Amino acid sequence: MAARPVDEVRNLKLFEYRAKQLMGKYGIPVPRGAVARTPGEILSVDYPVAVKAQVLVGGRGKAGGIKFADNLEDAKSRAGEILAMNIKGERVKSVLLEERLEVARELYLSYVIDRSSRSVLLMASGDGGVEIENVPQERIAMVPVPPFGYSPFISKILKTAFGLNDDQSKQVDALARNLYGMFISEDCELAEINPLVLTAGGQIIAADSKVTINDDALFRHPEFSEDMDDLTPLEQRAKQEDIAFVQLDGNIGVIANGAGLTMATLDILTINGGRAGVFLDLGGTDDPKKVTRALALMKDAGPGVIFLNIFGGITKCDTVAMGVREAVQTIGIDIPIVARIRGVNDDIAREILKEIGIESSTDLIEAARKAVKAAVK
Amino acid sequence: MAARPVDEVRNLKLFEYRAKQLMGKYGIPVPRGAVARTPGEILSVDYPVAVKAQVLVGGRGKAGGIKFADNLEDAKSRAGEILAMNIKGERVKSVLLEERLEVARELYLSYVIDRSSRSVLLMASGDGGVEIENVPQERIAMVPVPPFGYSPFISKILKTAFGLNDDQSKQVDALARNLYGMFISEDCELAEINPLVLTAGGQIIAADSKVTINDDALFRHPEFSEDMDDLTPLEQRAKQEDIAFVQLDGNIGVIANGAGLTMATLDILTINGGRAGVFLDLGGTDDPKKVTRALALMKDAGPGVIFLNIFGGITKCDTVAMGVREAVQTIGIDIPIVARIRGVNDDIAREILKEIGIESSTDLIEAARKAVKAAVK
Amino acid sequence: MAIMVGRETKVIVQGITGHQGQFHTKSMKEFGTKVVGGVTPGKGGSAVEGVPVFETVHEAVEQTGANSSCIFVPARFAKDAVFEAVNAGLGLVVVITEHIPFLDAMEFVNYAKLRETTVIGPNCPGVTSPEFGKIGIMPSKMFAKGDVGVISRSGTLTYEIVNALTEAGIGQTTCVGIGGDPIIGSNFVEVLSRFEKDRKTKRLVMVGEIGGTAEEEAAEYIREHVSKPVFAYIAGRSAPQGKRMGHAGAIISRGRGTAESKIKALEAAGVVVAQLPTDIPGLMLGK
Amino acid sequence: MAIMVGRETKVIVQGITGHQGQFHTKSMKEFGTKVVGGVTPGKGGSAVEGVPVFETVHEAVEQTGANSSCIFVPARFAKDAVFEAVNAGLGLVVVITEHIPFLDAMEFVNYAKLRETTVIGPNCPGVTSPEFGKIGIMPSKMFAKGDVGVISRSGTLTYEIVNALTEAGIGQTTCVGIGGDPIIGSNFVEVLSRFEKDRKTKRLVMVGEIGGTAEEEAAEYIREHVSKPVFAYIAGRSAPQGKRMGHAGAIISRGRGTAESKIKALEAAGVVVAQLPTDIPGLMLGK
Repeated sequence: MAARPVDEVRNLKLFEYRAKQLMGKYGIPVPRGAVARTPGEILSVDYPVAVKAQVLVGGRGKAGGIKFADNLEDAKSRAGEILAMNIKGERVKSVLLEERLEVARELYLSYVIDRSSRSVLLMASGDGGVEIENVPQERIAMVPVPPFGYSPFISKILKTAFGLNDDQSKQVDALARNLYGMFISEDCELAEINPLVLTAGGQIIAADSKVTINDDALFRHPEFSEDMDDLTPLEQRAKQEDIAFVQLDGNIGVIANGAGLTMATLDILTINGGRAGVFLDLGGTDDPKKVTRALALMKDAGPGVIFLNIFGGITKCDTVAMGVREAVQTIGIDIPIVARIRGVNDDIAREILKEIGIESSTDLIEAARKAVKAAVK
Repeated sequence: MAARPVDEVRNLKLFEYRAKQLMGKYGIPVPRGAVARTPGEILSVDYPVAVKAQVLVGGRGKAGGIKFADNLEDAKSRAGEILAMNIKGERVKSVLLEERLEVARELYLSYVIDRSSRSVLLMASGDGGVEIENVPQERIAMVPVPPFGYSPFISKILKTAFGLNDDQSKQVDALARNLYGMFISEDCELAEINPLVLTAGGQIIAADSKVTINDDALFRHPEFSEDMDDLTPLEQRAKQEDIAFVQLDGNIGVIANGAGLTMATLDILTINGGRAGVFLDLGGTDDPKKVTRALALMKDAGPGVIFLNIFGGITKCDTVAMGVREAVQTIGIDIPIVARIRGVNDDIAREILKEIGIESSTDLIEAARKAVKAAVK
Repeated sequence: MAIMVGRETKVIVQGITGHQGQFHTKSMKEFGTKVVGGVTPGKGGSAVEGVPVFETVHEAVEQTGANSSCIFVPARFAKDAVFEAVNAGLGLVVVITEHIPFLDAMEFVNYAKLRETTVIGPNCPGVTSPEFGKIGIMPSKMFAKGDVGVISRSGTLTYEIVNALTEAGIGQTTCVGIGGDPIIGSNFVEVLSRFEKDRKTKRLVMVGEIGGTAEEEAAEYIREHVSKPVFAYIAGRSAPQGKRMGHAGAIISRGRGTAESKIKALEAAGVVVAQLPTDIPGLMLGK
Repeated sequence: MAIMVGRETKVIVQGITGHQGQFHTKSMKEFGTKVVGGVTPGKGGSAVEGVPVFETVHEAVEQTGANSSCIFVPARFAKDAVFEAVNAGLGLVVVITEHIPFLDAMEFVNYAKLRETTVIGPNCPGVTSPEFGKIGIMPSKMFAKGDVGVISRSGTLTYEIVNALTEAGIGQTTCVGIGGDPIIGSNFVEVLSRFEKDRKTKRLVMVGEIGGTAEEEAAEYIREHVSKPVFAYIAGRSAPQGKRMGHAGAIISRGRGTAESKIKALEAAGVVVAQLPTDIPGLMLGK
């Protein structure tokens, strides 16, 4: 089993402009707009215009990542400002220049994979906008879409939830139906429009869009390969190896197998006064080379000590040990390794590690304490 | 509730040539062919040709309804012979002239609405041909199609059931998938290919096709209105009135409300030595005019006595009585009427009937005996 | 006790503003049923027979706490109406509407099963528990409280038999008209299993018809799982066979489906099968 | 007794001719599991580890009387494999395959529910009843017969805990790895309800993780329906929050989903929650 990075499910996040391109393809009304990577790329747009930082973190507006401009020169300088920004640790690489909408009302509409109901859940509220998660539950309609597809009754629920007239309701119905079509066809994990704007002119438009694609379904959607570039180089390498890799702010590098064990390892280190700087979940593998590559990755992440915590099952302990030996002998791992090895073929594994000078324990707590001590040095 | 005609579900049977046109539209390979209503319509076809009576009853082959011809003259005279035939009471109105296939194997494939599994049931057997119902159960694959659609695994089952090579399996898979598509899109109740022919040249072709369309879904398929002409004029009138109407060979005309009560009425008459000549189920109605039209229909069917057996619920007894009075007073019903009236407003009904000289009973057995006696006279 | 309709039952009527919806809302209320709301799109905010009308089932459920629905909407909109009711989490949905396309019924029956909603019908007279209320269109007068559970594929014939039972002094716990369509939400077996578990129900009456194999399947179930005495009537002994087209039906039924087959199967399972519907009370009283 | 895997369990392996399929067929057989057949299209007629290979699940079921399946087929074919197993009427389908698209999992989980097939997984280590056998990939050595039921979202962590239990002399009735994916066939509540009914199972161990609200839902269920003592560990107390995108997740979880929320809910339901996975045996022994 491969791990999910902590509490997130596996997904590929699309930038707003990509999400809107996708929605446009499915007939969902989005504002006219253009994307630019440098101010020089901005030629002419309809003014007034909104200049929006393209980042994947939330809270962009509050951080100053959205500005407005009335003419070309203005747009270029606003874009220049935003492109120089770093929002919550994420460098802004592009801006979206978009027509400004005359907003009459802000609504909320999303589809998401819902664990509890095991369905695609539609959520809709007349109280759209950035603080939607604080709107009381009873003012958000939550409808698990029947597995047989979008059904006409949903349109009645949206009409009531949004408080729309017949014409607006028709627009919303078409939009919600198309968005569901997109969600299914593109293997989304989330498709969110917030705000969904009712303009002064009575049009319904997706003013901001968030879309994530289910990573495991990417084999059906090769066209998203270009959208992978929000990962750091190390993260990208990890992804290619099918290794869950998360960078943290401590100095112990954790290598474990399985999401649960990986998280439990963090818990044990924390309780014993240590802090992980990176963790790396081998998942299930029978390939020593994968382990070797994981160690190379860990070396480049540069923690103070590596804590190897393996409970052998699918991933046999000797497989891991062979991979470690290969890494030590060919790449050269200059960081101390503390190992805790249990499970299938742990005796063989301990022998192999001993040969290359790594003492291993069977006791989890004992090993964790040793790793914490080594990290403090 | 409306009744189904005895043990049949509500359906519209298509003639073979119509079924094949429909299948062709969905990409299912059918033999080249042309339909003719008179020998004169036959111009030129590919010889040798099969001339096939277009009837809806089974056992056409044994009854001589399929003949072969090697040239135009031959085809015309064979067609003339068949067009003069009456097969199991059904007059032949048209013939289908079809290329003769070089048959290597005869297979069986069908989809049908299945009550037990509440699904569209696929049935397939390598032992196709006319006697398929006598093939042992274990040699017929029965697969309830998942409600989410035709699934790839079905193709493997068909390959095994039919004993096909890869190329044949591909053909059958496409055919079975398309046939399922047709079944759903056209609201079929049955879509059967028997035999499904594997030709000497390795082609898979639907040699004979039976399709019935679910009557209740005809509002979605107005194009089938032209296919209604296999009904007798009385049946057609009944259908328009939403009255279940079946002609039998006795001389008591039964009018009842509800399929179950109608059938129970036949049972009671039979046990008491009577035989129904026609029965007519009013279904649920609150319109006296429908009752009047039902009596007009019954008059034209011409039984020796009319046995009116009503248990009032949705259909109130006084509604029925008013309809009867209207029929007696305006159309003039010259056949004796024996009435048994129970349920909602039966007292009012009995008064109304009394006014027009019809004595009614509340006791079912007593009334049935009276009707049988009247019929014998 | 009873099955399906009990003390906690709160009903909404979908299609309440139509002719049938209005009439039967009144009748259900008069029978003592808690009809708490109705749904007709475009008529939200109005009232029928003192019952508030809502735009959506979700709204009706939120406002009234309804747990059951009775559906009268026209056939072409019925599928969506059932979907809406199931989606809103109702426990019991009674579909009175007739002439619903098979594929529509199949879809809503499947959806209901997925979401653990019991569907009765379509094309059925509904469910009546003389002690607690009725959901559907059964004539109110004929019932009496008692210990007999009635399950029937036929509408009018049910009335005939229930009426005969009541006249003979035999009351009922619940009468369930499962509907005569090929695709129905709850079949004999499913309703039998509920009656078997219901302590108040001591005896069962089952009304079948020719066609399909539901009675044969019920017989098998009765033999293995039903401890209570069952009395049955199968309509259509003397009805003619329909003109069947194709072989598919014959393959499925394999000789079953006739009155003879059903009666034989039921008798083999220990069921007392009446020759005429009106014979049932006498058989129950041991006459 | 045990749950899911018992004396009557007969397993087929879908994808038996692959590397994993072969390896675990051997391991399951060695553990005493009745592996009666395998399925790999195109390889019908061959044999793996003395087990006959069939072209289709239907054929395998007909020939061997199998009632359970263990699925190793690659992710992109997994949905169809589960559909086939469900269609063939199997009672239990264990899906080992990882990286199955959510929508595929959703569809087969729905289909299985409709046809009353229990699905465990996907992305799970399977089910092991030390007394009767194992379906899946759990290492065989660590189990011991006993009275504890184990349910876990995590694979390796389960091994860690089961191993610790066995070393402490605490045996198991059944260990169920429900899988870590968002969409799984059987969740905590569904497996808890089975353990609650199983007479041999006296105590329960539940291993959860941060993310989703399954543990909170389990806590609610335990409070109302589980009479047996439950011991739990929730992994991820000190794991960082992922970068969440959009508001949808926050609307659904409403503050739940964290280790704190889960632990609080479980403790409120009377569950003993361990700080570390290795603490569980001690807590069970009252140390």
